[in-house]
Amino acid sequence: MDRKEKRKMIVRRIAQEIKDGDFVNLGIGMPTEVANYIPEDITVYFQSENGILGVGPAPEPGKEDPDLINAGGGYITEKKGAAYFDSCTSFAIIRGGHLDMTVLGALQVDQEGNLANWMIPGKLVPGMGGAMDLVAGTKKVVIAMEHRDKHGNSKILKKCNLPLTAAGKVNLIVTDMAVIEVTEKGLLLKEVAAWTNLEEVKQATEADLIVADNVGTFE
Amino acid sequence: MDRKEKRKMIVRRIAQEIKDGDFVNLGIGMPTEVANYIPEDITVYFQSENGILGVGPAPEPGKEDPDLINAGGGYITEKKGAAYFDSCTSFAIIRGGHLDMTVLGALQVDQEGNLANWMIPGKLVPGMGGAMDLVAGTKKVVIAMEHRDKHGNSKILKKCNLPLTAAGKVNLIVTDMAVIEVTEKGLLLKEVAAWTNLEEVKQATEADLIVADNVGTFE
Amino acid sequence: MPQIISAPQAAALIKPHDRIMFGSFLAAGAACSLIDALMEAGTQNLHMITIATDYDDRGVGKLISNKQIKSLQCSHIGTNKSTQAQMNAGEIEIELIPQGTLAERIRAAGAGLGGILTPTGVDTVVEDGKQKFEFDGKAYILERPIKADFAFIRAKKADKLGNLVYYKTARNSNPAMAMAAKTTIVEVDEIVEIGQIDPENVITPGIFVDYLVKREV
Amino acid sequence: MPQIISAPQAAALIKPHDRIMFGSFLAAGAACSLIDALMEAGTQNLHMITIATDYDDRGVGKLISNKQIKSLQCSHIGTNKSTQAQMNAGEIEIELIPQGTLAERIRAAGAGLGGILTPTGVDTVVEDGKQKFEFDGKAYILERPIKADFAFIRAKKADKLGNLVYYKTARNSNPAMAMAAKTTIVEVDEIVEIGQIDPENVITPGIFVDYLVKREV
Repeated sequence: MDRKEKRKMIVRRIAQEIKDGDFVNLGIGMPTEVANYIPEDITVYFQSENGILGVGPAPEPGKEDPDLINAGGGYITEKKGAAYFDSCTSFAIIRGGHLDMTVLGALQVDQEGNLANWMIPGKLVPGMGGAMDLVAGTKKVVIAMEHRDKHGNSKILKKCNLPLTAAGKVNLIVTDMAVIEVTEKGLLLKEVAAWTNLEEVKQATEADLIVADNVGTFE
Repeated sequence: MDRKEKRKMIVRRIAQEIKDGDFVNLGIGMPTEVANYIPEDITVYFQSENGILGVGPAPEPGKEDPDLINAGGGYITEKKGAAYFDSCTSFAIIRGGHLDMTVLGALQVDQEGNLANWMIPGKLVPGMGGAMDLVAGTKKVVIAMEHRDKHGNSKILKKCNLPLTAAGKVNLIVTDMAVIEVTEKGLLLKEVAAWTNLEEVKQATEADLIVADNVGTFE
Repeated sequence: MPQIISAPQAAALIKPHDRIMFGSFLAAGAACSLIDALMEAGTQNLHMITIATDYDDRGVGKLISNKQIKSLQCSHIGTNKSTQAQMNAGEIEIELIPQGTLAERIRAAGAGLGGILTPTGVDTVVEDGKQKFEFDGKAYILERPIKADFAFIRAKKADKLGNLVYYKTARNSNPAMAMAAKTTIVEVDEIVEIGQIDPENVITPGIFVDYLVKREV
Repeated sequence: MPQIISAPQAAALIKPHDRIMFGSFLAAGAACSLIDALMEAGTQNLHMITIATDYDDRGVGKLISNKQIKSLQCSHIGTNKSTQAQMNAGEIEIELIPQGTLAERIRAAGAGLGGILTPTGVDTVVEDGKQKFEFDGKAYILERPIKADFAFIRAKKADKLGNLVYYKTARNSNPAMAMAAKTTIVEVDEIVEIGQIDPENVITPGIFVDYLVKREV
């Protein structure tokens, strides 16, 4: 399974977490692709923190409007029933706990549900953008990321060592290897990707894992 | 001069304080009447804290709309160029210092610019409504009131003894007897009503008065 | 997507001791069908959050005349004799709040804020028992969010997603309250199809709305 | 009533060390004519308040590429290489602020609040040096208002009173910033007569607007 396929698998799996009628914010990058895998029989409204509820698919070529974009700067369209609002209302929705789910990328997560995804000191400082608010406020925080970094090191740690985005707020981690729920007792391994196996997941994970009674598979 | 004429004189005099282009909030009762004395050659936009900027005159009989009212519950119309907004924006305008002037009634004012106009303990407790915000936030706070209460006692005191609406925020006091500016040094008597005289004003005022060099008259 | 229910069905959701926000400013923007249904249901010992208690026989004041309100947070009661009388008789507990502070405390609840610092009420009884701050020579008091179990909202029009537009000064506290309650019930003159409200003109996005009720009065 | 001026006239109002808010979100809703005029004027050592520094050659980022910005408050700089480079070279001073906190701090300035309590940034470096509170088991940090000398606002349409409507996601931080600066300058596609904007659809009332500039790009 190549890297592109693995990323597709991650977002496909996350799409299954979304229920009919949910209001969802998708982060920049891989999370944005979740929108492409929503089953046709459910209705989901995507919020983008730059000020729209009801993000539609990308426009046809030639119909891009530079004033109609998502939080990543990508061109979007307007879904029927959409609403526009300013930044204050947008973050009132986010911080006020009105979104059902947010999907975000991560540099690191840890077994306490901590998340680091906004800077690598001395190296890369893009800024937190809306991520800290999204993680602080949303009912369900889902992380979409590759299980290991490019050097093969686990991104799921006992304790994050990069500056945090928020503490104890992550609910679910979906990687190319596993689906892991953050519980009060620790990280609960619920599913293993079909291309790998439990032992490989354990080896690829620095954090302690509690293995669920019936570990499922996903692909 | 009867009481009705005196009240007219007060609001007429206050109308002269308003400049072309000002944004003004008028309190309930006597202050509301200030709108009737704005010179025709200036444009003033009246705000009402229930959510409109651009209050127009009272509607013709039979055209009253119960959903188009001012903060006193009186029927109004919409001036050309008006805007509607919710309570939060309305008080952002007020508290944020965006209004040029507010005109309010008073139970008592004192020589430190303190104002009491929202309750008489054990007797009358209407509540402060929007008055505390108006007095805290508006650039110029003008008080419209009779100089003495119904027992003939001064309403301009050395120190208010009723619960305050705000401390040190009053800028100008216009009564049926005098126009008094609140300065850092104390109350500056600037004008005396034509129907009375300086001595009578002093006698009717408990607070210390600094008499301006050229005391004017108004009528 | 909000459920469309009747006013009596909405009233049946309310239990004694619930905290309810009522949009209204001297009866403009009051959800009259919902208020009437709640009077019909007779639910007592309610906590009311509203700008003013309107009039004895009009707006939210009817619920006070009907003795359904045990406690009250509002900015003004001067137009309602029942409120004054019940307060004097010790039958109703009242917290009087400056109107701008009330709006901002409700908004804070909806926006997930832990409070706001306001200059309004400084050096008055309003500051009693509250934490005080001074920055650059100006004093502020810390005011905490006001939350509720339900909001009774009045709008002009909703689409089936719950996107709302309001009408003139009937807007007042309704948009803030729609954000701040666990369950928001909106009384509207008209329910239109999705797509029939211009996305630029939506004042309250549907995400804040749980139930829609067609106005009947 | 706002004065109608040209973009160069607007730029001439700006002095070195002024604090300027720029509406924009990755160049959507940037006041491009005003930005170009300010580049032409060449005024340096400015303090910029904006959501993100957009792109090196588009939106507010052009002013950074042009080395006119000495210090910066924003939430994101990842799309602009000049900002990163100038930060690493110590040429620009940056305070990174969570985007919702930035919006709320700007709003607080416009609304006369002394600050807000937010859960965003708790247990992160954002809380460093800030007062912390705990209510009902939830932690909050006190964030102070952000004010400015000028706001460069982009709207779609204004009437001659300065009432504004926006366009799609170009709205973003513009309405909050319009409230929060001493002087608000608005770049619009169209200036219409008073009465030609429906009072229900006004997003920014004219009271917040000082100057109108017709967009020229």
